[in-house]
Amino acid sequence: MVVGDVTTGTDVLIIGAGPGGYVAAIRAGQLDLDVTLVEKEAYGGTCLNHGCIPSKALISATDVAHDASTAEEMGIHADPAVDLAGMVSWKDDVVDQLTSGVEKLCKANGVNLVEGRAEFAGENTVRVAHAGEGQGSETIEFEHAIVATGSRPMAIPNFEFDGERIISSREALALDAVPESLVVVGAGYIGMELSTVFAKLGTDVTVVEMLDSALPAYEDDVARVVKSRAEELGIDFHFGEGASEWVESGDGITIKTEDEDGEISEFGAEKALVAVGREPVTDTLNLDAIGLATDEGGFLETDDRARTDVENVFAVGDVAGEPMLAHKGMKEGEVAVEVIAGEPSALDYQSVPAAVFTDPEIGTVGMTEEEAEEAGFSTVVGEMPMRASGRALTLGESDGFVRVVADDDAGFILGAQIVAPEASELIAELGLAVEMGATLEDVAATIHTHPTLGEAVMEAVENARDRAIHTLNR
Amino acid sequence: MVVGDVTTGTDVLIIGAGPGGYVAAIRAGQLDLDVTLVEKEAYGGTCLNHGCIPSKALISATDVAHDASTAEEMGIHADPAVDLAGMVSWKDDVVDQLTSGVEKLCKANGVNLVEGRAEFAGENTVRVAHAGEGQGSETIEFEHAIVATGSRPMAIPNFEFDGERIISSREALALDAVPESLVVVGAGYIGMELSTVFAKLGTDVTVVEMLDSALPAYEDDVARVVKSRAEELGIDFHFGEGASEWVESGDGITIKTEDEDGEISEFGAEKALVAVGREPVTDTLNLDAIGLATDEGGFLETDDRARTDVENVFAVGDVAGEPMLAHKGMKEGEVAVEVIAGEPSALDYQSVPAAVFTDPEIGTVGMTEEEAEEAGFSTVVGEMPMRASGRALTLGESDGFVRVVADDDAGFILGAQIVAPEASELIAELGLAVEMGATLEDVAATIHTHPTLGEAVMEAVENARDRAIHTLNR
Amino acid sequence: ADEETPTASGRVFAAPSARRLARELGVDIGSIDGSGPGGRVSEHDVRAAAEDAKEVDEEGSDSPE
Ligand SMILES: Cc1cc2nc3c(=O)[nH]c(=O)nc-3n(C[C@H](O)[C@H](O)[C@H](O)COP(=O)(O)OP(=O)(O)OC[C@H]3O[C@@H](n4cnc5c(N)ncnc54)[C@H](O)[C@@H]3O)c2cc1C
Ligand SMILES: Cc1cc2nc3c(=O)[nH]c(=O)nc-3n(C[C@H](O)[C@H](O)[C@H](O)COP(=O)(O)OP(=O)(O)OC[C@H]3O[C@@H](n4cnc5c(N)ncnc54)[C@H](O)[C@@H]3O)c2cc1C
Repeated sequence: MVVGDVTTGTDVLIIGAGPGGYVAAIRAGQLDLDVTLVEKEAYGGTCLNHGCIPSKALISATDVAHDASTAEEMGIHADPAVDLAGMVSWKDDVVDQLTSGVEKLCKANGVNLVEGRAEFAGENTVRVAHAGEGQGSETIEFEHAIVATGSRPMAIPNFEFDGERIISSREALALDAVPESLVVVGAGYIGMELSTVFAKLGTDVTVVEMLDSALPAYEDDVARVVKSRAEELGIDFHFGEGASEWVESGDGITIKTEDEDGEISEFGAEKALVAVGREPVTDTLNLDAIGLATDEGGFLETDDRARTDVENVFAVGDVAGEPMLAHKGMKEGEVAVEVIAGEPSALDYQSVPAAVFTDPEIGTVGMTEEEAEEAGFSTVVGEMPMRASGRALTLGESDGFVRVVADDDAGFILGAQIVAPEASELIAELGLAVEMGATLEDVAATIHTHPTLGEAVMEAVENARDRAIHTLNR
Repeated sequence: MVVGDVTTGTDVLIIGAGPGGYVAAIRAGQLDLDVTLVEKEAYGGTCLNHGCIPSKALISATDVAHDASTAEEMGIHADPAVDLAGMVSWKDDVVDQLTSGVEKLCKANGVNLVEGRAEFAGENTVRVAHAGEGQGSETIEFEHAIVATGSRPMAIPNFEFDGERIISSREALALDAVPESLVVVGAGYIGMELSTVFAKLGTDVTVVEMLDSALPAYEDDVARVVKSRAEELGIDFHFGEGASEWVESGDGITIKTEDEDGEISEFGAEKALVAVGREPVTDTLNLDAIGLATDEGGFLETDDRARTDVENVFAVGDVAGEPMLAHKGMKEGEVAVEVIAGEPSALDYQSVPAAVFTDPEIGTVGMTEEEAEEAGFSTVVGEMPMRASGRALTLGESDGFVRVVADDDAGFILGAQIVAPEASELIAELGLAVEMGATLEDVAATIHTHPTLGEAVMEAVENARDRAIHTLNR
Repeated sequence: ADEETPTASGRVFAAPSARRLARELGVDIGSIDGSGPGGRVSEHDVRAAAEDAKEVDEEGSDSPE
């Protein structure tokens, strides 16, 4: 033992206080387990500090200004001035409220909080190096460990993050002035959400994407609605091109891209935001000490109880693989701890819903039509265009549609794809439907409040039964 | 037969093309019934022309301007100018799109449309007087009739609607200038929605309510959230007072109110909006001709197939009683027609959800705690305050809460009360839960997207199980 | 049992509470013929299946070795 070291013991040791880790810790406290949560940086992890929350805060605030400035048709004449530093400081307040809330909730549930960087030191021990020089370190013995160290932005060759010219989402969410121009590398959900924010703030946004469409993880007709709107906002898309290098030029930079034929294009901009994906944080954990290896992508493989190959070690959240979404990590955190406590819990959910907070939003759950067919279902599909929704028209936002996919025999709802205002909220009902094994008839028979966007869910379901009222059935 | 009369026949005759009537007509067309829909005024009825849709359009548009003008904290500085005439004309466009959509959908589904005022002329006949002098009339023989004539605003003694000084919601939704001051008589949902709109537009609003609270149909803690916000918007409430008379005074009017001790107060205003309730339109139908009588309130009593006491006559929508809500009427319209077509349909739903589009919104479904106890359930209740919702904070709107009521034995969800941003949408998931007989565990086990307001539904459910993560469990 | 499974991919349609109960009682929910619409498995079906399994077990242990 190193001089100055303290050794303590804990039943459940959790590394990382993001959504996966802190939810696990709170649930452990609720189940009266002796639990210790180690965090090296900030309670709430990526999600609360540099991800979900700050991005949604800026998206919502930007919309307030943008909506008012584009509402002449509604009889509203406004020319809002946005002070980005002010907006970011408001966003920081929101983050502070939530992260200090997480800390308080942990304490109230009896979680031991340890600040520092943990790495495995032996089969049942971690060493935690406290931040700051001379702050020493401690060794903690554990019965069970939960790895919840999350992910970091992936860099691409020649585009090392410098926080100034080449930035990741983290810096993009903390700028104090609106850039005049921005190249966004990657049209995944993070790239698209941020492109939309900056385009609405007046930045000249160019999106460069290696694949051939925006939001390539989504079906064409879903992604197309978002892309069209983005183009209306002035976003310039370049598909089939990869960013290859950059140089300083005058006040800004020039980014070079290359397509598959080797053709080079150049884009000038103030900054480049690289948002090409995220990679798990497992390389800094000294996993060898517990005899655990990652897969090729650096992820930890887990079973349906969130257990890794090492019996008493669990992995939750982004380190445990796709989908890298906060709510997936939270569920895994709960299950890991419940399993440790001896409860009959398992990761037996049918689906992890996903949302993209673009304009309009996307919300999906369960299978697409194609996935359902591949899984061997004979499917029936129903759709409702938002332009036929009374509520959408009263909001002045009628792009998009609701689609439901069901099995044609019994009518079980298998999945849904929504691209519409509030799609992130509308998907909740269909998430419950998928988990419950609800049928088309179950949702159709449920009275939906008028006038709401949620009626479009009912109409899509009715359309699958050839009984939609507000759209033609075909 | 009167000279000039034409007699035609129809299988299903529907009187009134509001949500109850037009939905019935479209479903009848889908079921290949020979159907005729008679409307005297405008397709879509009260709801599309003077109710749900115009009110929600003005609420949403007003919010766009108001949100921007109160977002300094978010770094947004704006001073929007609202041109009410422009806003109302945009609203009229929305209404036109929807009403012409209804007309098209009726035609596409093979519904015979007849314009005119219908009244019963015999056991199986109505007479339809066409609008406009000399336009004549026709007699239509029917096998089945569906009465869907809706409701009209109730007047109070001494406050006859004149459309200028003493107005109903209909005129309030069509003003071409923002009144400087307005007395709103009645703090029910229509009064509160419109008070909020005008307060946000800058009108000096005074609400006079006979009972002792705003939104008296709702639980105290639900109504209180809306009332506090309304007071912040400058709305002045006077409870326990009834409007007794008014006089012209200078540019405006003076409204006198009286409390139960006979004490008189006076309020000056430009106009008074009387929103004390609505009464069914059944007195103009010559119901005697088919031997049908209304109850004391003028409503038609119906059974669980939407049938009146006269075998081949159905009643749907506001004429068929509380709750006088569009979606209740639509469901009744569907069921009436399906019953006529010989389908095994019935009004067997557990609950009609309801929404109030105030700031914040209210959404409710199923039973309150008190109602559940009265019904003999031993209950368990869970709550989640919106100030603990990450998504609510990112929207800058964190007033309110989600409450769920469940039975304590099996955990069946019996009802929910939400007062929160988007409450009208959030209630949909719980509506499905109530209809499906879902348990607390079912909703808790369903992964909810982060960060969404819908997570508060899950947290409220978890709170009922002492397992909420983001709020303390007590 | 039916050779033709009613659902593709061995997917079982059951509420989360029924799925949890099956784990708790140690029955394979995939082997239960649900009584709900389309064969949806209810908590009641799970309990019945667990009872059946117990009976088979008990009969087994009662029978002379
Ligand atoms: C811009 C952006 C927007 C996003 N938007 C959404 C969204 O809307 N919805 C959604 O669901 N997801 C979103 N995500 C993804 C989401 O943030 C992640 O899925 C989520 O944060 C994963 O949670 P986690 O607990 O696995 O890890 P993280 O949140 O990454 O937390 C891991 C924590 O572990 C700590 N840590 C790491 N190593 C150690 C160590 N050795 N010792 C001690 N502590 C350590 C880190 O400091 C960190 O606090 C977004 C991400 C980004 C970047
Ligand atoms: C300001 C306001 C806001 C509202 N907001 C909401 C809301 O957000 N959500 C909600 O669910 N409800 C709302 N309502 C209530 C909703 O409008 C009614 O519940 C709904 O319109 C009832 O539908 P209905 O088909 O029964 O009747 P109506 O919509 O009233 O339609 C009846 C139709 O019958 C016609 N008619 C009447 N007599 C005859 C006759 N003799 N011959 C031919 N035609 C005739 C009328 O012209 C009318 O078109 C609101 C109401 C108001 C006033």
